[in-house]
Amino acid sequence: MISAAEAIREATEQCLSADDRVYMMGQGVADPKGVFGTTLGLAQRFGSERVFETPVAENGMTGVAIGSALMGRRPIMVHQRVDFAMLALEQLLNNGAKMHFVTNGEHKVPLVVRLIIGRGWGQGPEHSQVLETVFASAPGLKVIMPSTPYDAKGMLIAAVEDDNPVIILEHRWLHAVIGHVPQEMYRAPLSGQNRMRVGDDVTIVASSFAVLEAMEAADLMAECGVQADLFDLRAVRPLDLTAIFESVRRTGRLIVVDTGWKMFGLGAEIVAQVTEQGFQHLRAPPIRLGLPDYPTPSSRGLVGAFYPSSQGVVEAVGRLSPEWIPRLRPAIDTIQTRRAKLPVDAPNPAFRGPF
Amino acid sequence: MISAAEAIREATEQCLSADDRVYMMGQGVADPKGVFGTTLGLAQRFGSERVFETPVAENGMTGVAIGSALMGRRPIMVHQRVDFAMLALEQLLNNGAKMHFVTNGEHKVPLVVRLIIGRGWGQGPEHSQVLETVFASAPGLKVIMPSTPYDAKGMLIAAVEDDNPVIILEHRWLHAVIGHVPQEMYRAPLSGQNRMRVGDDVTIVASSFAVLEAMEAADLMAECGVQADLFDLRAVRPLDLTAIFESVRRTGRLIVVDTGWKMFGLGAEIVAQVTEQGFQHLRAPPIRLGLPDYPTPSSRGLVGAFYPSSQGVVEAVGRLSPEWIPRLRPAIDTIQTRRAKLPVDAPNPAFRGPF
Amino acid sequence: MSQDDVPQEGLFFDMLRNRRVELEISRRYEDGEMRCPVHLSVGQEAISAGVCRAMKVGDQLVSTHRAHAHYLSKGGDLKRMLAEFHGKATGCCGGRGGSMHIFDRDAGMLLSLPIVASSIPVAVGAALAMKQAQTHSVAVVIFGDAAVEEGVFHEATNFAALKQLPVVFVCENNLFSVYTHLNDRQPDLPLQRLGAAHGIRSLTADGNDVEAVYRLTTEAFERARAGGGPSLLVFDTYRWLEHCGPGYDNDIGYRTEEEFQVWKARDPIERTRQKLFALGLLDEGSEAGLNAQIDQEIAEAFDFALESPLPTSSEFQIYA
Amino acid sequence: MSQDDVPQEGLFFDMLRNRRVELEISRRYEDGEMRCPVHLSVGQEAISAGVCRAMKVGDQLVSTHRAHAHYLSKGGDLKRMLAEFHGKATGCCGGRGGSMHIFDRDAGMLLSLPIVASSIPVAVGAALAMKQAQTHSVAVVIFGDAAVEEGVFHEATNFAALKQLPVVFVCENNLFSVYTHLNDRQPDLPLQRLGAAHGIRSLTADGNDVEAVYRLTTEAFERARAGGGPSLLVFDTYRWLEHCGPGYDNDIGYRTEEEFQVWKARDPIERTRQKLFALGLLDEGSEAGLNAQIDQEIAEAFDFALESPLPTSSEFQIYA
Ligand SMILES: Cc1ncc(C[n+]2csc(CCOP(=O)(O)OP(=O)(O)O)c2C)c(N)n1
Ligand SMILES: Cc1ncc(C[n+]2csc(CCOP(=O)(O)OP(=O)(O)O)c2C)c(N)n1
Ligand SMILES: [Mg+2]
Ligand SMILES: [Mg+2]
Repeated sequence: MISAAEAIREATEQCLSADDRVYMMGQGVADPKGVFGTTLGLAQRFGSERVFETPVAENGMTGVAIGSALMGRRPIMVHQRVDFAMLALEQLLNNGAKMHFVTNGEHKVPLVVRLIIGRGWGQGPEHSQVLETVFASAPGLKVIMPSTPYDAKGMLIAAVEDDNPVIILEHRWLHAVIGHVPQEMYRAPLSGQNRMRVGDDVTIVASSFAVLEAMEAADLMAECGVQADLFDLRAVRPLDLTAIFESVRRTGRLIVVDTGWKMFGLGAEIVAQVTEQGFQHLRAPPIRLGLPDYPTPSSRGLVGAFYPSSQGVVEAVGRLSPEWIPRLRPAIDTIQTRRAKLPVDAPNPAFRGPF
Repeated sequence: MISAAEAIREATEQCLSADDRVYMMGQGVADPKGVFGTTLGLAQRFGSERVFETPVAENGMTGVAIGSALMGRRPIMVHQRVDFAMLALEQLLNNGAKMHFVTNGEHKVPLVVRLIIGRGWGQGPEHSQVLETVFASAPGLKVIMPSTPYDAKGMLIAAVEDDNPVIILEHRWLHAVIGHVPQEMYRAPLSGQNRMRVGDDVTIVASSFAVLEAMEAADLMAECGVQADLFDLRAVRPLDLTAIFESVRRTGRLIVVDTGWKMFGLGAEIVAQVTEQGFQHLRAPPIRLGLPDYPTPSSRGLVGAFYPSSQGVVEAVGRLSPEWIPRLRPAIDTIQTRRAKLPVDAPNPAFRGPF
Repeated sequence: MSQDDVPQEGLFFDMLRNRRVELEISRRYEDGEMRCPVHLSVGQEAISAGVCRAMKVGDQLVSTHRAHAHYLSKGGDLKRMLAEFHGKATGCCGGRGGSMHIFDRDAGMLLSLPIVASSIPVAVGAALAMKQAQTHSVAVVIFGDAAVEEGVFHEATNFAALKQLPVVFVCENNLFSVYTHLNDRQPDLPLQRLGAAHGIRSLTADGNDVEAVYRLTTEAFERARAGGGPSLLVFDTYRWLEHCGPGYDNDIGYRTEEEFQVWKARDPIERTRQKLFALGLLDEGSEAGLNAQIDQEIAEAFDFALESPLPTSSEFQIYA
Repeated sequence: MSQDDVPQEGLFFDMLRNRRVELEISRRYEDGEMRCPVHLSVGQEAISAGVCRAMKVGDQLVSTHRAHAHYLSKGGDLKRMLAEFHGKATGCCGGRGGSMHIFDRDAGMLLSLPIVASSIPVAVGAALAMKQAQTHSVAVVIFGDAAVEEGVFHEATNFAALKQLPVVFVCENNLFSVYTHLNDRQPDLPLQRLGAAHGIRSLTADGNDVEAVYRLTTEAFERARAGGGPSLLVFDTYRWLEHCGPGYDNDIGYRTEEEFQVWKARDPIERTRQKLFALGLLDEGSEAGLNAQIDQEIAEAFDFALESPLPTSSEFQIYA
């Protein structure tokens, strides 16, 4: 049982060991904090040719990574926040995503870009964006959002071995999650969902940190006799929703819980596809949860209303089937009791910032 | 009756005359071609302090525009292609979109950015992107896609007078469209749709150039006895779909025709909202049309299959109501006859490139 | 500029106030009431003091993640700043921005932005507006040594030079970007070279000598105001505390205690203090008075921040 | 380098071939069979010829929207290039890219990109890969005078200098970005200054003197191969035809016929031709032979392009 942060470090170490074309660069990858611990010791072990700091120049360094990838190297880039990659979108969405297509399949861009999603401790609107649909909008990119330590390792290894540019959206609040992670160098597929819970009452699809909220909701609802079929989306592009279509056929009810903005979010595409594919099975209009239509506020007075929560998931289930509302009351009570003990702006009470 | 390009020029001239805080900058705004004719003569009339060329530095110049807007100027920026603005997304999505929010409503960013959507004549994958959902994903931006000469002028004037950053996605193939455009300085609202045709059989929502395709389809279907309720979306953000909800309540059928990619496109959000709001009125699953999941190919051998067409719209209506398929045959025949005479990669047969 | 034109006591006071404010922030940070990142400028106070004292009403300041000292020196309101750090409705952004988005129209603090170098073209745009409106004001942008690595720095300086805009670029070179030394990010050359390449008058001075900072910036502002175009000023200095947060971090291995001690010996405040003592402009009594005055302001401001209400999210508007 | 080491005839042939190919493209463009933008290099041939002749197998070339001459000089296949312009399946990108995405693995043409300056960091990345793989190859990136205005040029050159990568930056300065003169975009300073600021050896030579181009680049490549790091080479030249498309456009008002005539008198091909005549390396007979050879290649290549099939969109794969 190790944390996702350790799992990421282990995956990177194994990739660097296994293939000397793999190298890693980014701001902080060789510093004493090692990108929240995920790169610690790697520069020492593999040397500064394989693991190195870069200038603060996201666009240029992304181009450098792509150029080296075209020549057969396998770069892993890291940005400490998704937000910083906004400077590199031309490189990623054009040269990264389109190169294979435009060269008639000749060029490959085996690039991995780890982008960390910030949250909490007042870091505010420009250090906590998710932007998953911005990346997902580009045909040619792969975009993944692992939520478990198992996937954090296995999908990273698969991404490094994949011949396409893979964007990993890695939630900072998931780094601390502990889970079973095999020691060997295994791969987890870069598409398809994980089924986190099996049920026939309602299909819930969540991604990244929202999976934890949905899990808490699903566990408590199960105690109330409402069984959710819960999916961790994992992979945003390519987007294979076959399992979800199947689930909705059974449950007739769909809730999508996004980690990013709801408007023009992942949920829109998922709801649209499910409606197109399984319209006749839907018993109620699907519900999307996600961030409201404004930037992340800094104050702890404001973030409570900003982030979707397990309570919101339970309430959404109640909206889908009002007859269950009384039954779901204990779930909401439990959540409220638990939450009252937790800080609204930190992953746990021990967290004392600054980031 | 003037072209949309002339309408844009006229609107800009009136804005520059009416308010000396308005200025215009961009690559080509003062050159002999005047951004496809849309800025011709303005530098001569208003001088190089008001209308000027810039270095080729989209990110920096966008920051400059924002800084001047914070100080009360009202810049109009132009990029000859949407694609070039990919370099400026950090400025637009952070400083442009979030400034008003983050300063607790104190700062305003009265910025207009005209982005021209390229198409055809083999210009390929990096000169013909639409990226409407990338812009629309950011709360705080306004995003519009005028399709008529009337809106081209009226929405530009409204955008210049608006105190928010407004992104105008302006399709190059619409520049040549002729229409009625009042001479005076009028405003067209920056939200809400235009109803282009009234009908009870199917609701069609199209944006930008796709409106022309949808209109051709709707006109010909009307002759076949299928009456479409056709909306020109016009405004992507804020997105007020009230009229469309009302329409779907009547028709029970929805088709969305995007000018950009279908995956994670506008259609996803529209279908999701319509499903959420009017689920019980839908008689069939909504259909989305848009660009397929690959970059724009250059060759005329490939673009035919790439762009959604009026024929595709008619066929989609047939999929919604298979019983109408025989009736719709003449519409498809007419379209095919017409199309056979038109180039697949140019707005009209006289077009001889290069752009 | 004669010796008399330098507001020695004002500069000293600014630095002292910044130091005492930030040390108090550092001390109280553990309480967990300031729940946002803080980037302290302890050790770097000479730059903000020297630059901001040289500014006039109407001039606009643009800053980065490390904005506290800039804001306070520019005449910012300590109460509104601390309230912002506490996430309170009375903060300068109503709690929406936190420490990295300090903004205050009244103080002439146009904005500060946490994305490295993102603010630089915005300042150039402010200068363009000033030129268009013929205000004879100046825009000033302060940024770190990493910001010049971002392309947008070059795009902005090129345009400022091309149009000869009234903007002064101030680089606080503290040798590090987070824990990464300049030598891991740039060839070993003086930072001024980068402004010079764009045709911008580029000068440097000791960033721990507040008088030198003040003189250089005053001259650059006068030049800009007279239509003489932009300047780049590079001031070398050193951050005493960790990159982000309240503590010291010389132990974690990215820099040495020796290096820190060398720079500590160049403490800009102590240097000015000794000068003022020598000039007879300060004695132990008046110094104690200043400290008391500042500490009282600090105490009151913290009280204000702690007592202010949290904002509520009921009336968000994203559009003007 | 002695006079003998310069492959005079090869350089002349390259330039001549480029010129005749592009004039034929220009002549045939009206037919409407090449349905894509074309950015011709007529008048600028000395740079591509001089640079590419100095390259070796394994070296990689990276280019822009104005890539034809670069591609052909680098040993590109005229048939595959023209087929690409005709949108044919036999084109070097199978018709997917058009004229602004010329790419050819066999020719060592790593890529060309239509977004200004976007290719510059990619070339630096190729050089990084070469250094990592210890191949002793060199990456070369050719770009225009506008590309240095994009921030990414600076980000890329800084990194190349920092890591002393084997990359040569070649700037074709033809004074214009589309119809906008350098003076409307940058302060009036030599372009080399920008490389120098990043600690990169930066030199210039007459871009219409193919021998000068060849000598300077040969030396820069040798230096890079020997681990001496990057160079920036600036070559002044002039584009004779319109920015994009087949025609002349001195009449539309962004430049004067006189300016054009001055540059036309410096025709790089005519200069070399006279030199070869004087050296006895060329006479009217052999020249006619070259022209005939080239014209035959051109005719065959156009036939190939015209006869090749259009691609079909049945089997698109966006993933490798
Ligand atoms: C575009 C971008 N990249 C990375 C970061 C992360 N970051 C925050 S502060 C900082 C250090 C910047 O160093 P410098 O400009 O020298 O300022 P200093 O912190 O030393 O005052 C970095 C890299 C960021 N905020 N923005
Ligand atoms: C980022 C970006 N901005 C604008 C353009 C439009 N554009 C295409 S070619 C060109 C001219 C570039 O000039 P230069 O680099 O000097 O090359 P030249 O055409 O003179 O060879 C411009 C501005 C573009 N392709 N990419
Ligand atoms: Mg620094
Ligand atoms: Mg040029």
